[in-house]
Amino acid sequence: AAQQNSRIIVVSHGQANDPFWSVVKNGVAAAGQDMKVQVDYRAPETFDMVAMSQLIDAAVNQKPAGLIVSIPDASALGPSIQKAVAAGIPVISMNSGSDVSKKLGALLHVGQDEVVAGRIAGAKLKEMGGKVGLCVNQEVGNVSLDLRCKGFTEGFGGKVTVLPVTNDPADIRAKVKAAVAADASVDTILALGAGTAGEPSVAAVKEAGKTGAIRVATFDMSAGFLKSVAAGEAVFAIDQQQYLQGYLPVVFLANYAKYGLMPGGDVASGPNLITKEKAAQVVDLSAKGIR
Amino acid sequence: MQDERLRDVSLVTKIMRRPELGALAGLILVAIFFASTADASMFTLAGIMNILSPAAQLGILAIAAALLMIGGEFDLSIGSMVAFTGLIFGAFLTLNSWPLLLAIVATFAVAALLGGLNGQIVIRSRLPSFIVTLAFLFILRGLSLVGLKWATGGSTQMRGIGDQAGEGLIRELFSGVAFEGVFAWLAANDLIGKFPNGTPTVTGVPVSIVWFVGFALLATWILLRTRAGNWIFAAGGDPNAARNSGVPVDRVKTALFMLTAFAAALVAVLTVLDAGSTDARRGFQKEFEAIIAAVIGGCLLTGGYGSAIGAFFGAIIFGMVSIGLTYTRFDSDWFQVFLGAMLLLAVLFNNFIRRKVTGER
Amino acid sequence: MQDERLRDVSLVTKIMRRPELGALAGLILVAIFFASTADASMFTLAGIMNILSPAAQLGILAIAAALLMIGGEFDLSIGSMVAFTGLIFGAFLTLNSWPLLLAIVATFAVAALLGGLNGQIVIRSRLPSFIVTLAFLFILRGLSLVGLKWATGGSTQMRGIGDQAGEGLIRELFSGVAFEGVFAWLAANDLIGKFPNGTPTVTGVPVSIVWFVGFALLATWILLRTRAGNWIFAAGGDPNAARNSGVPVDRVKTALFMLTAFAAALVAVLTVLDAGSTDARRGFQKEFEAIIAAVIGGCLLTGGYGSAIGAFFGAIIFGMVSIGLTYTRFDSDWFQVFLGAMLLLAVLFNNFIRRKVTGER
Amino acid sequence: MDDNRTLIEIRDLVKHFGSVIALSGVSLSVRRGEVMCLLGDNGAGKSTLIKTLAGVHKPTSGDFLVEGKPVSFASPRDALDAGIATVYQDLAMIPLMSVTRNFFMGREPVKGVWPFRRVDFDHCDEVTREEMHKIGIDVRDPHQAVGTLSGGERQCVAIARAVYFGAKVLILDEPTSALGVAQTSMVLKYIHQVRQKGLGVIFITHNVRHAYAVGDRFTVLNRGKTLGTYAKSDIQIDELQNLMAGGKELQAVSAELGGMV
Amino acid sequence: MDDNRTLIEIRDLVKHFGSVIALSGVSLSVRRGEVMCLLGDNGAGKSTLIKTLAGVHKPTSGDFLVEGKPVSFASPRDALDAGIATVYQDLAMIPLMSVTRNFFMGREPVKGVWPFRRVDFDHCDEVTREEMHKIGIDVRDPHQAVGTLSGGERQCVAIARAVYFGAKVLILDEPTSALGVAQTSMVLKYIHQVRQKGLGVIFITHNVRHAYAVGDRFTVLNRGKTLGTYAKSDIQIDELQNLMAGGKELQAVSAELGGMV
Ligand SMILES: Nc1ncnc2c1ncn2[C@@H]1O[C@H](COP(=O)(O)OP(=O)(O)OP(=O)(O)O)[C@@H](O)[C@H]1O
Ligand SMILES: Nc1ncnc2c1ncn2[C@@H]1O[C@H](COP(=O)(O)OP(=O)(O)OP(=O)(O)O)[C@@H](O)[C@H]1O
Ligand SMILES: [Mg+2]
Ligand SMILES: [Mg+2]
Repeated sequence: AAQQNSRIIVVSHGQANDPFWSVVKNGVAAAGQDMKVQVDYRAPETFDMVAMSQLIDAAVNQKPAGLIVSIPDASALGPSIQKAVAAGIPVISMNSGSDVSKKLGALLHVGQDEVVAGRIAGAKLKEMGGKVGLCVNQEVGNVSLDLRCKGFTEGFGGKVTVLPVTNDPADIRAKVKAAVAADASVDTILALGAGTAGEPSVAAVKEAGKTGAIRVATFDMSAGFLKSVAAGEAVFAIDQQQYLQGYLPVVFLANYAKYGLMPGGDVASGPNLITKEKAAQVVDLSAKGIR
Repeated sequence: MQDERLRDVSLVTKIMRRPELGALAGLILVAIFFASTADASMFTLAGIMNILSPAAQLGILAIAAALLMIGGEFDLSIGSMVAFTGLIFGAFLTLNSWPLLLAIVATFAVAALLGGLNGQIVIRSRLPSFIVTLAFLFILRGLSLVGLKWATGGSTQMRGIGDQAGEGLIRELFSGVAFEGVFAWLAANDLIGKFPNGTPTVTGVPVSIVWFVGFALLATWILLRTRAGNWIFAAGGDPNAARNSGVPVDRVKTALFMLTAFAAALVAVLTVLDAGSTDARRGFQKEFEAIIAAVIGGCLLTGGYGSAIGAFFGAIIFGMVSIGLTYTRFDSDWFQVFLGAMLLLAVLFNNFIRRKVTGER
Repeated sequence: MQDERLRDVSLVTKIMRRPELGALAGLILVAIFFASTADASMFTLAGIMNILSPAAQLGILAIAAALLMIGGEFDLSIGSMVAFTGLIFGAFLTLNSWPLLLAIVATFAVAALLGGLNGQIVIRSRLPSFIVTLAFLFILRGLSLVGLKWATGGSTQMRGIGDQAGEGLIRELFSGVAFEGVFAWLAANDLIGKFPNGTPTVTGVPVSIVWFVGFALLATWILLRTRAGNWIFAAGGDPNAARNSGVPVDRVKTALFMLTAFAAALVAVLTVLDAGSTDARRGFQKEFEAIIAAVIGGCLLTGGYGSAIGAFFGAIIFGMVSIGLTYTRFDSDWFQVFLGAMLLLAVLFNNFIRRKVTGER
Repeated sequence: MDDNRTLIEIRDLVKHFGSVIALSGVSLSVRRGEVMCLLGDNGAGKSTLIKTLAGVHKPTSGDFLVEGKPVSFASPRDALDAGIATVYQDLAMIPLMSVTRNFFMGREPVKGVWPFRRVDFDHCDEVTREEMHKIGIDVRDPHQAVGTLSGGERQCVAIARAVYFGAKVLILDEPTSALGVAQTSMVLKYIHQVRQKGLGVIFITHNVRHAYAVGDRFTVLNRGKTLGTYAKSDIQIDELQNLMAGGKELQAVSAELGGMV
Repeated sequence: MDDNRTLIEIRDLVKHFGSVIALSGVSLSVRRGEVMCLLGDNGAGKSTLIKTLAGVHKPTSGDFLVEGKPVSFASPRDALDAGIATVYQDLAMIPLMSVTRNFFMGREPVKGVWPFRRVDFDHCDEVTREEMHKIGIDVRDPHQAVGTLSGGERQCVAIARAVYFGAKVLILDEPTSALGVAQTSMVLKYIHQVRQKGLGVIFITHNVRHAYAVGDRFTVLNRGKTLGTYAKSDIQIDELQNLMAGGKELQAVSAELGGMV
């Protein structure tokens, strides 16, 4: 039972094989080691709010020392989170849900709202001269990705088309090529994942002979995309520093369990635009799944 | 009327020979595995309810899918149907502000209509249902997205449905927990666990579980005891032979497609009322999981053989494996490896036991 | 030897009766649809190559899946197999620093081994291949994630594989484009489009397309002209009857499972060399799309009937529909609705034409 | 009651399957209390003809009258409802289903009131066992899957079923082909009984002795056409045998084997 | 060459299917140039017995010798390789495949050298058409699916195939049951020819005349046991008929129907 008390469970909405979330998970694992606490990372197999609320219930049953959750849907997850609070488990929310975190009884929120990040990226791309944009979405219907597109549209101001694609690089490349061939006025592409959608988008623009004419940016980071940024084939990557979204809550909860310490306000982990100047430095960290 | 060419068989053999019960062996194996590796809280009352909740939602779909599979067809659109009927239901409540009962009835009606459409296309075109319902998988998923954006003015998530639904008897039939009195009494007498603040850890049986069990019993009764059940087996076993013997195969199949759509709508209503929201990804890949559960439960993909109780156990196995791993210490990166291995083991074991017991080659 | 009880049939009827060519009608319909609604750039040389590249990768899987389906089995693990063999291949190149040829051969060997394992489990346990390969779907997908993280020290993407592969004849067999000379000459003579800087918009035929066409021809030849082909039809049509007639059904099925795994490995090598990297989500749901393409191409899910050329056209239809919509002006939210509707229309049309032509009921 | 009423009549029936012409103009009638034997070579079109009568196939052209009224069956269920019960050559059984369930398939007796209406399986088991016993087969277990029965046992289930549900016309497509001596006698006796009850029977067989034993009239098909219809009084057994073979030369073979065929 | 060499011998063969005892100790032998008729009531176990000989089922216990050597077939392919060709009662045909492909299934003749080795389908079509013609069936189109053939036509394909590939022993399970008069004569003639070539034949039938016409010895099965084996010289046709019916009382029925069965 003593060992159980030092256990911290993370329940997120992102699958373990999602490049973005695997970095969060790495942060969780590193914090677990650093703080010498047992950490468990759980997520449903698809973007599934019903399954996620059940995972939170399962976590509550195990009476952990702390619970870390992402809250992409307050309606669906609220009751389960409130149940955890009622069971006396300290809860920290991360990534999404900054607006409802307090209301549901979480102690703190660590992360960056997707809409805000999208807005910042949109504004930046608008500033670079973009007029007609393409939002390459590799998982339409995943609310957090949809929100990124939404934020982008708001910040960008110009015309934005959502391009739904699959996870397959060949498919993404072909669709991006088709989209820029069909509409020659496209001058901006925002991909919603660096490794999945970003790299093939860069390749597609290159194959279409429009490198430079079309600005490509992406959410999150991958070593390949950062190299493109460094080479000037892409403009920037938006870094939420999601490693911290995994790392910090564990540290906070561990200290809370030990000493009852907890920061007084929410922590914003991003956004952070990685442009040509910074790209080269972070390539290696990205390849290791830290950024 | 005993025949000298019939060896005596034990009662165990007779029981295990029933397709209904084969999956039980797999379930027991999986339960033993978790009992020895997982956190003890998994098999507390709260833990079991926690396993049964996802199993119930999957199971309702799986039982309908099993009936349809026995009838010789597939429905790949049930996952999308959950999302679509969830949207419809949400729209009826929030946009039209219909009372709950009307919204539920209307949702079921729409589902039945869509199921009937699926069935009619399959029957009239004589195309494989796989491809027809696959088209509907895409169409309904796409319509859910379009509809959600239209209904919410651009978001893929519709919230606040729970508040619109109001309270009342109808609501209690489709959300929350049942038998609250019993559990309150149990908690008061310290027979089940309580939270520090005095409420029991389990306040009742989630209604979805009650629906699940009820639906399994009903489906079993239909399959084994009614005329419709005989027709389902016949339609799936050999549609030509069945037709030649006077079974109205087309009507049976259409009814089954309506049933799966109906089950999807039921799950949609249950989850939407439970979660209070719906989004474009609801029910994603549930068609797949439902077929898995039905097959674990012993249904033949080629039709004509299987059982509802098998699908019932199949859904519980699937639910137990997928929730159970979170109670163990395994790294979640290994989740899929374990899920696959456990499924394979469960099915192999159930197969092995059955063959041992019945003395099949 | 003409019989008076045989009506004369036209050549068209005779041709359309072949399962190979039914899907052609659907393809033509889809092409007409896009020709009238899509941007003209879709049917330029570059546009066509752009459609064929993803179709080729899907098609290689679809043809293998079709053969396996004709042989009466499914392989749901091919998508995960693409990810897993991609990882293996990448690891051989970057971690072991093996030469390209050795890495490719070793990758194929691992794939064949895994395929054989799939087959042996299916045959020995007599479980449906659906459930066995489903377990491998999860297991291989999970192993890909674990393996990638292990190999890269924490990332889900392995990169730099392209650089490790080096240049040379072997590389050219598996990546880049073929017939570059021809296209350069065509561009020089202004027969095909050029970029402002003078390079042709299409520098050659992507090798994956060449593999696709070659594989389709080979598979067709095997099915229609060889002993193995006859055995595949027999094993899928009625395994008992086939076994009773002396067909080594188990060997045929094992070989087919190895073939699908092999096709997955081929796609993995092609895409990894093409993209220069691999990640944990490669090939996601490709098993599903491969089965769709095979079914569009006229394969029966119950086995014993179908063709490789049908799957070939099926993959092109699927590719054309999914890429083609980006050339049109339709709101992308409607993408899935269109995808579903077009698939349904293509299959219905192909069915309608065939029935019309052959005078079936 | 007019005992000689015509139950079924067809005129100039034509049936094509794609490019194959299976029936090219067949006429036939069956009266009450009569056994009409349908004879003919392999592939002559006998099964196709009776499947058309049973509502399985729709005729390409031609008239079909039941008790004088033109009918067009949309499905075998319609034919069953019109009182035509059929034993198909390929038996129309579901191998994976039990003997009882096959026996009553499509005609299950129910008990209870609606939401609780259910099939009376105890009664079904009993009837099945009884009817099978009558025909000379002891069913070990009426829940045994039909797929595990021997060829002859399966045939008996199909026959017993048709006889049990036969109302006006009983159509039997080579019912005796897989049967042993005892079962064959039983079936011929059944046919005789059924005729005496006033039903019409269409009996297809390749065994001239069986045909001659129970038949009243004989219609011979050849390559999709009627060769002719003969009353029993008009034709001798060896003439009939020759007609059945489509007039092929049998002498050589028969002689060689001692005329035992 | 010892013309009387025993080709197949089984002793005390037992076969259980789960709780069903299909064979409970059967002994039998077949010699070169001999037609051994296997007779017995429906469900007696004849098909189970020959399926065991053909490698489809593995015996539960008992000895099985081919040319004096004990064998244990792992699959029907082993039996075929040992020269035992079988016509199964359920025919072992694939309905969706063409006549030619079914005819040569498992034994396709190939031409060309390895990577280009292919089946010689022209030759196959020709052989199929020829063999079917010999048995009295004109195949309209050898590419027609077997599923569209009539019952008798299908039976002929199975028989022609077995005869064509038969090497030492030919096993025929009720081959004549679905055949017309002409085709039946043809098959009986075939059996006669095959015997003269020195093969052993096991012939299962319910028609005592067919059995008596070509059989040299008769083994009667009853409820999974051998009732006895009789040489043709030792038994009369009506005795045989009584044995076949498992000694059931046939007098009443036969009398009623004029002894025509
Ligand atoms: N796979 C099986 N499982 C269970 N019982 C079986 C199986 N196969 C055959 N039997 C039983 O074994 C007995 C013998 O069957 P078999 O097919 O050998 O009879 P048969 O002599 O060929 O009869 P028929 O003349 O009617 O063809 C039958 O009663 C049948 O029900
Ligand atoms: N669905 C079909 N498609 C094409 N041809 C068919 C079809 N059904 C039957 N035929 C053909 O029609 C002809 C008549 O077949 P049918 O089954 O009626 O013969 P039959 O008289 O019953 O013969 P048997 O005595 O051998 O059973 C056969 O040559 C057969 O090949
Ligand atoms: Mg017939
Ligand atoms: Mg038999």
